[in-house]
Amino acid sequence: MAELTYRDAVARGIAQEMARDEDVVFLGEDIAKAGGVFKATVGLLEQFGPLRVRDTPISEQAILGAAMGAAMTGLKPIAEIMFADFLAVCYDYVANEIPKARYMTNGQVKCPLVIRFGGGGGLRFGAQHSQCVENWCMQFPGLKVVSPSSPVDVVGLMAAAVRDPDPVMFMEHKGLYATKGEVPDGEIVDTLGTAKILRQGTDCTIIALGMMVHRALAAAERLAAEFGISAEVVDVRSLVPIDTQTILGSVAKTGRVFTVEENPRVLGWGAEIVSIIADEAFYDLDGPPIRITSPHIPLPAADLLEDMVIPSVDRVVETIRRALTS
Amino acid sequence: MAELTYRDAVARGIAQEMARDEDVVFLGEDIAKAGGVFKATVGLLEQFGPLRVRDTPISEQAILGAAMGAAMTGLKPIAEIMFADFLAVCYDYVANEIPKARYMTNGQVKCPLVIRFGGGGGLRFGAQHSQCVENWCMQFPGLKVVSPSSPVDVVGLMAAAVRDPDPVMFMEHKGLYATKGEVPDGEIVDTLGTAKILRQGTDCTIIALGMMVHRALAAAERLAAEFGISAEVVDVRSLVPIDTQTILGSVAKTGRVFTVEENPRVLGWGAEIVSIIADEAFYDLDGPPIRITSPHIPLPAADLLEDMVIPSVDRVVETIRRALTS
Amino acid sequence: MAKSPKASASPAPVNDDIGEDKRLEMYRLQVTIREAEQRANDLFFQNLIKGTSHLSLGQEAIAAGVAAAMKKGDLSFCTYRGHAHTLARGVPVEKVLGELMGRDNGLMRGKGGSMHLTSVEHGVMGSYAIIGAHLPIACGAAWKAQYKKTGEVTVCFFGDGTTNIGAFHEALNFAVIWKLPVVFVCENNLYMEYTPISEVTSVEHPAADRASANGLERIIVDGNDADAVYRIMRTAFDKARAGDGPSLIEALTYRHSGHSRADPAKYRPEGELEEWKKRDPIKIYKERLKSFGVTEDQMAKIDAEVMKIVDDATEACKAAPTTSSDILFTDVYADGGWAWRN
Amino acid sequence: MAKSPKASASPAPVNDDIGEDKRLEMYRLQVTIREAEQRANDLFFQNLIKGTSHLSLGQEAIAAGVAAAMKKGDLSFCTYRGHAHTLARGVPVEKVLGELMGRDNGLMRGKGGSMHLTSVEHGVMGSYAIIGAHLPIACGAAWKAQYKKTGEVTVCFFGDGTTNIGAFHEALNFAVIWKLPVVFVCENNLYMEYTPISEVTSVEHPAADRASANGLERIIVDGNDADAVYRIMRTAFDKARAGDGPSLIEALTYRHSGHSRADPAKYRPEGELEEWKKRDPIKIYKERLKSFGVTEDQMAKIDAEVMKIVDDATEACKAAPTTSSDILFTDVYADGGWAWRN
Ligand SMILES: Cc1ncc(C[n+]2csc(CCOP(=O)(O)OP(=O)(O)O)c2C)c(N)n1
Ligand SMILES: Cc1ncc(C[n+]2csc(CCOP(=O)(O)OP(=O)(O)O)c2C)c(N)n1
Ligand SMILES: [Mg+2]
Ligand SMILES: [Mg+2]
Repeated sequence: MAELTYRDAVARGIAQEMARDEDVVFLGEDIAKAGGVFKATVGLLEQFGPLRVRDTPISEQAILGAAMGAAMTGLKPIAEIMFADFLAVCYDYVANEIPKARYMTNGQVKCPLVIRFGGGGGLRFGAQHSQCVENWCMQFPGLKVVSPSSPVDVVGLMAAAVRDPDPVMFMEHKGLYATKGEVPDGEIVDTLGTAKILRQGTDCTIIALGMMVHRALAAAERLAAEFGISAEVVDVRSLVPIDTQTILGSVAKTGRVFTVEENPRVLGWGAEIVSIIADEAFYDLDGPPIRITSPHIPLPAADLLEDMVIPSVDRVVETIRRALTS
Repeated sequence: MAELTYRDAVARGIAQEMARDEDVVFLGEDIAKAGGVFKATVGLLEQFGPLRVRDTPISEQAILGAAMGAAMTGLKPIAEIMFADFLAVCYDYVANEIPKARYMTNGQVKCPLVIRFGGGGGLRFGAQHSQCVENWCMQFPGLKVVSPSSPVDVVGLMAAAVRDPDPVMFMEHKGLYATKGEVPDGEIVDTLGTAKILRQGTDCTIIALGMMVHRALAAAERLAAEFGISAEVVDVRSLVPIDTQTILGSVAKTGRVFTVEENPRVLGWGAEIVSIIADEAFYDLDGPPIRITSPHIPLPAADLLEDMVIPSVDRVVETIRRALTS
Repeated sequence: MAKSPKASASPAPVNDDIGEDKRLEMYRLQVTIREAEQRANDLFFQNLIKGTSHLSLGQEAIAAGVAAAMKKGDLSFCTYRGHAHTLARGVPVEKVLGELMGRDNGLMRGKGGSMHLTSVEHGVMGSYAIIGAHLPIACGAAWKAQYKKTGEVTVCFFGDGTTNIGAFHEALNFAVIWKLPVVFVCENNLYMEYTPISEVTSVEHPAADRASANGLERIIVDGNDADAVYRIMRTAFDKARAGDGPSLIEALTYRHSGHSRADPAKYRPEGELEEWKKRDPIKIYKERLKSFGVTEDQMAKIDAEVMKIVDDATEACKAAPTTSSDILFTDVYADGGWAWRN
Repeated sequence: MAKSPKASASPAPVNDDIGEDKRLEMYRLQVTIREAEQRANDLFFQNLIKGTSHLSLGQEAIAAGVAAAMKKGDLSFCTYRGHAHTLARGVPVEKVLGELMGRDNGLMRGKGGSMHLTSVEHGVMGSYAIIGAHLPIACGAAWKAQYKKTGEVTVCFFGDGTTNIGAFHEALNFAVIWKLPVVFVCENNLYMEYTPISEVTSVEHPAADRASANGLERIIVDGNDADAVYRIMRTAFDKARAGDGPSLIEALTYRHSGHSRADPAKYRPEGELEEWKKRDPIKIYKERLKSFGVTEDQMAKIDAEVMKIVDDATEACKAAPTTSSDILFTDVYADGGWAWRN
C-alpha cells in the first residue's frame, strides 16, 4: 500500500497496462519527453521507449484518427487530449467515427481505445480550459465514459478502460491531480459500469462525479453534524455504462435525490440520471429530484468569480437542507 | 397566403432578411450557384449577388470561423453547415468560441449570427448523415437553439434568428423539406423562446420538436379516436431559450407528460425538460414523466431498419396508452 | 491536365513491366466496377435502392490500378464514393449491391448503407462519409503496420474537395514525421459536390501543389489510365514498404455521372462531359490491350463473364430477404449488444 | 535562421524609410512589453496572479514591429500569449495587469483572464486559447472589411506549433480564394509547449514552407529585429489594402521564459537560451538606435517613463477591488443577462 497522487496514479495505471500488453501504445502532445503538461505521464517514455510513447504535433484530429486506425487494426492505443475542452477540435472522431464504426460495419470493425483528458475547473484557467465535458461524450451510443474521483479509482478504471474492447472516454479532473490517496500494491483492475456508495445514509441520496464527489462527501458530513440529515453519497464513476441499479437502489431507500454537477446546468449528466429516476423510481420519491449544478454561464477566470460558480460544499449543504426541511 | 414547402420557406426566410438588411450575408458549401444540396437556398445568389451569397470550400472550420469574425465586426452572417452531423468537424466554434466570446470579454464582443443545418433521419442516409443534434448545441450558455416544424415557423423563426443579437443554431429537418404548409404573404417575424400548443388536451402533454411534432399530432388524433385519451401537443420549437412556462402550464393541467425525441435516448433534450418538470412540477404529476426516444443505438441505413428506430406514431400511441391505462 | 495515352501501331511486347495477366486483371476490374455501378444506378431508378449513392463511373482506372498494385493484407480506406474501391479489392458484387438495397445479404446487412461499405476480410477498412475523417484513420492503420513490422501498406482515397479540410493537412504532416507506410490517393475529378474545385481552391492542383508543404514529392498521374496509376502506385508502395514513408498522389479524372443519385450535374459547362468521355478509361484500356495483341474476343469474353456476375448478383439480391429486426440491437458494443445501463 | 543585424559605425541617416519617431515608438513599445511582462512574472511569484500566463519575453520585436505598422481601425487577433500584442496596440498596462490579477479594473473585469485579453476599442479583437481557432475568425473580420470596403486590415498572430493544426490550412486557403485583407504572422519560437517544433513538423519552416501550398509567397523575417518586422508588415498591409489578398509571414524568434508560468523550460539544450539572449530584441534595438544617433539619455528617459507607468499600474491594481459578484451573470446573452428560460 502506498500513498499516491491522482496525477501519479495516471502514470501507474498506464504503466501497469503497457507492461502487461505490448499492443498498448500511447500518443499525445508533450506526453513523452516532457511527461505531460500536467506531469501525469512522467516516466512512461523511459520505461516503454519512443516506439510506444510518442509525442505528436498539435493535431488533435490526427491523434484521435490515428488512435482509431491503430485500434481498428489491432493495437490498443491510449490517446491524450490535453484539456477536455480540446475535444471540440477533434469531435468528429468522438461523435461520428469511433462510436459508430462497429455498428455500421455490423461488427466487423473494433475500436478498443482509451481517450484520456483533463477536465474541470478550480484552476483559474477560464472558460475554455476548465470544462467538464461528460455531456459532450455520453450521448453517443458505442462510447463508454468514466471519470475517477480518487487515485485508486484512477488506476483501476484506467486498467479496465484499456482492457475494455470498446472505446472509452476517460476524464481525469485537473483539480484532483495533486490530491492523494492510498493505493494497494500490485495489479489493480476495476470494473466499468459500477457506481460506488461512498457513504451510507437514509434521508437522501447525493449523486456526484469527479471533484464533486469530495464536495458531496464533505456536505454529507456537515448535513449530519449540523442538521441531523443522513445523506448517502454515490460516486457514479461510470456514466456509460451506468449503474442504474445502485442509483435506483439508493433512491428506493432514501426517497430523495440530489445530483451534484460541475458542468453548466442545461443537459448535464444529472439530467439523464434525474430522468431515469423520475421515470423508473417515481413512486419511490418523496419529493422532487434536484440538480445542483454550476449556473448556466461560461466559467469566469478570476479566482473569486470562479469559486462562486462551481458548486461549493456550502451550496450543496444549503440546497439539501432547504429541500429536506421545507 | 401561399402554400410553400418547408424547403422553399428556408429561402424565403433568408431572402426576407437579406432584403431588409444588407449586412446579412450568407456562406456555405454549394449554397450559391447550386442553390444548396437540399435545394433550400435556390434563387438567393441571383437575388442578392455573389458578394452576399458565397460558395465556400469544404472547410467547415473556416465557414464558422469566418462567420464569427464577420459577426464580431458588424455583419450578420448566416452560415450553412450542410448536414447537422458535420457540426462535429467545426465543433470548437459551437462549443468554445462563439458562445463564450461575449461573456469572456465582459460584453465587448458580439456574435449575432445564424448557423443553419439539416438534421434528422428518415432518408436512409445512415448513421453519420441523419442525426438530430440538438443535444450537441443546447448545453453551451451563450447559444440559442431552435428547430421549426412547419414552413411558416421556418420563415418566422429564421427572421427572428437573423434579427437576434445572439448566435442562433437553426436546425432544419431534412425529412420535412418536402412538406407543405400555408404561409401568409408579407413579412413574418416570430419570437424565439416560445413554444406553441398545437392541440389542446386534458389527459396528458406530449412535447415534441421538428419531425416528431407531426408524429405527436397524429398520435394525439389516434389516442382520442381509439382510446378516448385527450392529449395536448406542445411544439417546443425553441430549446434555448426554452419556454418552460408553456410547458409547465400544460403539465399542471394534464398531470402527465411524454417527450417525443428523434435522437438516441441518452441525454437528449427530453432529459432537460423532464428534469425541469420533475423538479418544478413534481406535485402536479400524476405519474412518471416518460421519454419516447430512438433507442440508444446508431441509426442503421436500410429503410426497414431505420423505420424501426425512429419513434413512430404507433410507438407514441402505444407508449402513452399503456402508461395512462395501466 | 494529363495527356491522352497514345496507342502504338504494332503490338508492343506483352512482357513489359506490367505484363498481360496484370493487364487483364485491371481490365476485368474496371469492367466489373462499371457494370456493377451501372446496375446500381438502374436499381436506383427502379426504387430498389433507397437513400443516396455515389458512383465512380469514369473513375474506374484509379480503383483498378491501385488495387492491382496491392497485396493481400494491404489496407484500403475509401470514401462514400467507395463502391469502386470495395469491388476492386475483390468484394463480391452481390454483397455490395445487397448492402445498397438494404438486404440481408449485404456487406453489413444494411446497417451501414452505400456510404460505409466495409469488408475487413478483404482489407477494405471502411468507407467514410465525413470529408477528410479517414486520412488520419489511415495513418493509424499504417502506424500499426509500422509498429508490428507487418510490411503492409495502407491506401487512402479521397477527392479534390477534401484537400481543403483541416484533417487533410494534419494527416499529411503526421504521416511524414512518423514516416508511415501510407499512400494518399487524391482523385481529382474537378468538382466537390457541385462546385468546381478551381473556384474554391488556392492552387491549381489541390493535392499535388500541397505536397511540398509537407516535404513530399509533387506527383500527378493520369487517372484515366490504369497502367499509369498502377506504375505510380508500385513505386509508392515500394517506398512505403522500404520504410521511407508516405506518398501523396493526385490522379486526374472525371465522373461521368452526377455527384450522387439526386444530381443531374447541370452545373457542368457544355461539352465537358463529352470531352472526357472520349478519354473513358475503359475505352483507353481496350485500345491499350489491343495494342498489346489482346483480341476483341478475349475482351468480349471477360465482358460477358462480368455481366453474368452482375446479373446473378442482381437476382440474388432481389431474392434476398430484407434484413430482419434481430440485428437492430447487435454490435453497438463489443459484447454484441447495446446495453448502456444495468 | 535569420542573420544578426549589423550596427554601422557612423550614425545612419535618421530619415530613412522608417525614421526616428517610428523607431522611438517601437523602442517604447518593446520596453513597455518587457517591463509589463516582467512585472506580471513577479506578481505571479507573489501569488497575486493566479491561473496561468504565457509571456513573450524575447519576442517583443514582433508585437512592436507589427503594431507600429498598423493604423487605427486595423484589427489584431492574438493567442493566449497575447499580452505583448495587446499592450502594443495601446491598451493600458493597468488594464492588462488588472485582468491577470482578477481585479475589477481588468480589461474584462476578470471574466476572461490572461488567455483572453480583448480590447475592442483598441482593435484587439481577442486572444484565443484554443490553438488555431482564431485564424478562421480573423478571416471573417477581414471579410467584413472587404465587404464594407473599410480599408482596414486584420493581423492574426500564432505560433509555430499552430501550423500543424487543421484550422491553419483551412484559413489560408479561404483567405487566398476570397482575397481577404488579412496578414498571418507566425512567431516561430522553435517550440510548441515543450516539444521542439522540428520534432513534429514535416518541413523546416513550419509556416513559410507551407505558403506555396496556398499560392502564397514564402516570407521569413528576423523576428528579433523590429525594423525588419515593421518593413515586411508595411509591404503586407499595402498588398492587403490594395485588394491583393493575404500574406503569411514567419518571424523567427525565441522565448526567454518557459511556455507558461509552470514551466522551467528544462527541455532546452544547454546554451540555446544564452545564444538567443545575445540577440535580445531590445539589445539589438538599442544598438540600432545608437547607430542612428539616439543617445543613451534619450533611451534612459523612455525606460524611466515606462517603468513609472508599470509601477503606477501595479499599485493601482493592488489597490483595485477584486471583481464583485454582480457581474457574474451579466453578458452571457445580448440582453445583458443569462436567462436561458422563462
Ligand atoms: C465534413 C463534410 N463536409 C461536407 C460534406 C458533404 N459532401 C459530401 S461529398 C462532398 C464533396 C466532396 O468532394 P471531393 O472530395 O472532390 O470528392 P468527390 O465527391 O468528387 O469524389 C461534400 C461537400 C461531408 N460529407 N463532410
Ligand atoms: C487545440 C489545442 N491543442 C493544444 C493546446 C495546448 N497548447 C497551448 S499552447 C500550445 C503550444 C503552442 O505552440 P505555438 O503555436 O508554437 O505557440 P507558442 O506557445 O510557442 O507561442 C499547446 C499545445 C491548445 N491550447 N489548443
Ligand atoms: Mg471531386
Ligand atoms: Mg512556439
